[in-house]
Amino acid sequence: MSERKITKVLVANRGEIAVRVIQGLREMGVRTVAVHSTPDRTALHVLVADEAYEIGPAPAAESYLRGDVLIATAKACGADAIHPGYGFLSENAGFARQCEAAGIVFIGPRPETIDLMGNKLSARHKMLESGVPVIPGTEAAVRDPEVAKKAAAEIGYPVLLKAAAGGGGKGMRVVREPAEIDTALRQTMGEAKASFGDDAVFIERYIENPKHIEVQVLGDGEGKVIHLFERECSVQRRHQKVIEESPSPSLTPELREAICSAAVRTAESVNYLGAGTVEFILSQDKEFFFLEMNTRLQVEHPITEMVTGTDLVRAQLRIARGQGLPYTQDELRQRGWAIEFRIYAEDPAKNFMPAIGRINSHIAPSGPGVRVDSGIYEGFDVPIYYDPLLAKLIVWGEDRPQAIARGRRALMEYTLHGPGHNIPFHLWALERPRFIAGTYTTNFIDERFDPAEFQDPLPDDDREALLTAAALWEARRREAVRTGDSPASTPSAWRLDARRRMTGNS
Amino acid sequence: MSERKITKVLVANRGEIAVRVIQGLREMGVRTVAVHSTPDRTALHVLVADEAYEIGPAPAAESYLRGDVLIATAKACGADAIHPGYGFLSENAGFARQCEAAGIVFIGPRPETIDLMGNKLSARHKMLESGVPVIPGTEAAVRDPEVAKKAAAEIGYPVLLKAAAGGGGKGMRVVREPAEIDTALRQTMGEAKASFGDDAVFIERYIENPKHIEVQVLGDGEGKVIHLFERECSVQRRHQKVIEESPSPSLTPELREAICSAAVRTAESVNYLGAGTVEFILSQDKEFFFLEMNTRLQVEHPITEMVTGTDLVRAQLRIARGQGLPYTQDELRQRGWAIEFRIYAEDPAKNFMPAIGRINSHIAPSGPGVRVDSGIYEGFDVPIYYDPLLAKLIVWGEDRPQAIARGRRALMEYTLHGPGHNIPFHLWALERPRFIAGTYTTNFIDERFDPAEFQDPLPDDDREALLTAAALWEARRREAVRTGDSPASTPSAWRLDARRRMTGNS
Amino acid sequence: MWMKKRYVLDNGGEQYTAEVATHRDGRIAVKLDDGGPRDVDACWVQNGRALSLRVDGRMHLIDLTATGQRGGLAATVNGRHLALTVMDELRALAQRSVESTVAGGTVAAEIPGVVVSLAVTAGQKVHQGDAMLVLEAMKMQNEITAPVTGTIDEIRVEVGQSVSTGDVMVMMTAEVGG
Amino acid sequence: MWMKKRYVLDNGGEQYTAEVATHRDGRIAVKLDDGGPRDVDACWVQNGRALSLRVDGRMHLIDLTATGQRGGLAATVNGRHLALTVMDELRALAQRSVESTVAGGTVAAEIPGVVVSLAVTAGQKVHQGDAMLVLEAMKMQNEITAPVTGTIDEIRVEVGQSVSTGDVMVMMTAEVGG
Repeated sequence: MSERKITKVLVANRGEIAVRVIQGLREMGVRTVAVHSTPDRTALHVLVADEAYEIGPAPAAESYLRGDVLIATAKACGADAIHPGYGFLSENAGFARQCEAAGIVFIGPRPETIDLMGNKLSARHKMLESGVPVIPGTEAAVRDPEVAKKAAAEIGYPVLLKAAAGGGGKGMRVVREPAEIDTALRQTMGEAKASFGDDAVFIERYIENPKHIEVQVLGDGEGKVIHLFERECSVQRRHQKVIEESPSPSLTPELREAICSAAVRTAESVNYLGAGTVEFILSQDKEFFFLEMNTRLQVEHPITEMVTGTDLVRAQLRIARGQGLPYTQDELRQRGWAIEFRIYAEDPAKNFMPAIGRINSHIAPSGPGVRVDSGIYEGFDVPIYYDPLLAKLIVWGEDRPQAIARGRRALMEYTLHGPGHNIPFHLWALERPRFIAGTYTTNFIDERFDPAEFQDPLPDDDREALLTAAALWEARRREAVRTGDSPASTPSAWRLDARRRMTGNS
Repeated sequence: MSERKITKVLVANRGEIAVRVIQGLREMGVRTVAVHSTPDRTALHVLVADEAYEIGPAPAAESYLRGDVLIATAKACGADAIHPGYGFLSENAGFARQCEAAGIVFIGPRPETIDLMGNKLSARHKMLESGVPVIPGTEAAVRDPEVAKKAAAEIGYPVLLKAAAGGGGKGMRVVREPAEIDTALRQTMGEAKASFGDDAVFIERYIENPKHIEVQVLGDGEGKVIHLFERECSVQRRHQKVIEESPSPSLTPELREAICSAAVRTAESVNYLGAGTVEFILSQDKEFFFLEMNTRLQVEHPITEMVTGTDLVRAQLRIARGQGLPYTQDELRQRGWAIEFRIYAEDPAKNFMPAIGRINSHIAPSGPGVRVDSGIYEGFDVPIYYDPLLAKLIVWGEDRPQAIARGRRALMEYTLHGPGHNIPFHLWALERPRFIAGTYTTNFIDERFDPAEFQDPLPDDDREALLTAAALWEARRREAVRTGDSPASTPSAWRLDARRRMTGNS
Repeated sequence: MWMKKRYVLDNGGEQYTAEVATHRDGRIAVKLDDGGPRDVDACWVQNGRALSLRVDGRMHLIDLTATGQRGGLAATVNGRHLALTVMDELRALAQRSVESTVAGGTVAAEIPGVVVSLAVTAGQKVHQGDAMLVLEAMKMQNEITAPVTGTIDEIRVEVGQSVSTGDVMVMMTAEVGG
Repeated sequence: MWMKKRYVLDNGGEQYTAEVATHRDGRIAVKLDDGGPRDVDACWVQNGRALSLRVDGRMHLIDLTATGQRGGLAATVNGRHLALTVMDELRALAQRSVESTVAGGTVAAEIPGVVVSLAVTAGQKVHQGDAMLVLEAMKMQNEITAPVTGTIDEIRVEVGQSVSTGDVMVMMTAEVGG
């Protein structure tokens, strides 16, 4: 493959992933172009880019999903390539084709690959051909409730309804009995239409209590494919990942070898170009089935980077430039253990309902083994229009117990005030015996999570400290109102006096 | 060695190292106790500890150096062990002995080892015995200028005057001709007395344009010693390290093997217990000489952690508990490249003069390959009494060019307002051809650094943006004064209007 | 010479009384309703956004932020996030008397969104947890369930309608003893 | 309807004039002394501590903090840290006239410390860079050198004396043409 010049890249995304891609490109000396909807003018990815252009109003369909505007913007500012991030147009073959036609490099796989893998049915066929195990299910899209009921009866309940064009956990529903099919099909089709513009849904056997294992792959588009080992992403709510780890605590070396080989076979079957992820479902009796292939960078890619000592954005750019794979399979080793915690603006105590609002405080944790990929800053207003992912906390440890302990330490250090968020959920999860043992499955949250546990009484120490602090806060506030001082400046006298008292000099 | 219970540790230090040690201990389930001088009541290490006690007034000699008070505090609160960090009492054999006598574990080597290595002359003798190469020099302390002149003449100019009890680059002076000896000896003895309470100075041959290479070692105190490879610390000002990297760009695999073996031999010769660093000087013709052994955790230990995938505080605690070495030599590999930038409160344009003041802004960089070990927070007043190290930025990359590019990216992202600091110096250093080539020596700053380069005109773009921003700042300030609004809240109207204009809707 | 002030702190319905006494010489003593007075060493840090407290050597770092509501305070302590309301004693008294007379409730939108379906009608009986409507927000369909068992009095929204945070969507009366 | 204001910006002695024009409709135009007026898209971010500027699509993020001095402003742009003074035109004019009449200077402590030695005496001639005294601060001995070539007028400190930031330690007159 001949080398292609890429010196300026338009990042067709927002939030933490746009920031991370910009950071990676900048480190390679590439000029970075951000795009944004109207309310995202002050979003972090816009602030940190070299250039930024507005592409439309708030709704994604009128901004981040406007392929024509993105390509016109790239042409106008002289960008050689577009990095799509994840979500939005990252798995849109039509957009990839339009880029190609406009002479702009689409940093991702070939459009045919996106087409093939983006449709769950064609992907299934390809896997059957290549000898990669798949879950039993319908071979065609289903729209009619009666047809759906018939298919479900054949497959056997419980079944899973899935948007054919879906991804990222959206547009999926479990159905346990025929009576639920009608509503579930309507809702799933509605979400599929709203999210992906395509209401095709298909039905497959629902594996009870499975684990979600996925394998990171890189392909050079000329037949060479390597894998960067697995990630386990079984902690999910509403079918969306919340905590991911690498390695998986569920794999023996033999099973790891088998599942990574299957992933390489999957990518080889389409002569894969770029970075991709092959997702598998692992049953309780350690059978694994192909779930889908995500033909893009994954939210949880940092845990792979930390364990393998790689940089996947750099790898993507090198491959897009036609410089081939940056690593050989032999060079790659898993070292230590990494866990990612997705920090969402949502209320875990209210069924993970999304939250919005201004970020009043954001002091991210730091120190050994801690990485934070953030899309926010103090004073930023989290908009309602997009995914509520604020930041990702990634921790690395020498082994799994250290990674868990470090995660706990970093989550306790994390200061985040403003919209509700799920840090309390993460701390809860890290204390569950099933999580600590590594035996949790995708039903972990549904089965184990009880919001009432957040209302557990505080230890006496903490409760007293909290009440004391609240009373002192109120005393300070009233003093500030009375004197006209800003609250931050008044209490220095207290500090001095308290100090004097401690040393016994008063 | 029998195992010793350590469940509560008093950290006898302050600043970033106390914070890092507390983080590490907490991750191991150990209860942490901070100590502080009067003005350090609000220092970060005090805020993040489980318990904290005041140990005396501001001067270190009356607080952090008061071994008796530290031991009494540890006894009173039930701490099993004391972690000394670096500096202060970390290399004080008397203190280590007092801990032992009080039944408190000193997390560090045996007092005899500290004694032997803490005195440069006895360390020299030991190395000569063990066949580790040393620099030619006096075998006894020198106090009389005439004796000093005679010794220097024998060794041959230039010579180096060094405080026998020194460390951390303090108490050293180069003398190039006999006329300078008088003043230099007086000043060095003065600093030695003030810093270490001992004015003994000795004289050795000054190696021109050397590199500073050091090797991290761990010993179990029962004869087993392993090394965690080298660090290069040649970027120094006033003989104090400013930037460190690992691996060293100056070592061939053969030289690495030789120097790491010499370090292991050094540690073996004293049956070393705990974490230590053997420092070498590397001449232009790739000869290396033993410089000294630091019998404690080093400021720059994080670059070793990132390259080898280890946790040195965890290793220290395990060894102190009598659980032996946590790694075998075979398991340890260097992966990628790490660079540490010490963020000092100092003015590089004014000969690196220390600075003090309140931290008005501190937004540390984050994202892939970035670690920040910080001892500060927004609103903290940097006190005058202690070392001006505010934080350390450590970056890791797949290779040296990526680590440099990442360092540059992270330094550009680093927001730090308040006291003057040396981030501009680091950015300057990363652009020097000698640094990029890896051929810099310990004279890098003296020879290459010209503060005038900081006054280089800004690129036109940046200059215009800066002036525009300053004018808008002033306009906002005056508007705020007029309306009584706080400056932060007024400009939202501008934002809205600017946005309207961009979309052409006005 | 001690100056005393008393506050009532409400944490999800549980109320505590705290008495803050400040001495002319700068000492602070805090008395909680279930304990004796206690000397505290308190320092505001992080530009006044957090309080560092020492009680018998034990350190507590409490992040505090005012919320929009009157007396509302969001606090974080050791990774636990809590919403508090700080009141003086009079207001606490007034609030208690109001609560005891109200037997119904409203279901308001917690987030702006669009109503995509309704599963109940006015007059209908519902059990706690029953689905009432689906609200689409942030690309997710959120099922809104009945907070208590009782009767629907009024549906204030229609399918397709946009709602803002705080908009009342359903009014209902709780079943006595339900 | 444009409202205009003019400011003088001093960056280490170099002065620039900036004219900020705000239109009733919210537009902002900035004119620097060496260029034409320019529309800017400006947003205050990070709680008003930084300004995000867009000029022809190019983004600039400028951190700004007031320093203690009158009109003093610390700014960071692309990793470059600068100290600016913002003045109105009158003050700039006044400052220029004062500077031109002063031919000497003072050497003040940049940091609190203790004078540990003196190398010069009143009346002595010194060259720029000559050692004048040693100030111990933060455990380091800092050599203070002559800022210009000239004559020492007065030594205002003694060995052993503590000095605070801004305390004048030495007064000197610069050599004409030196």
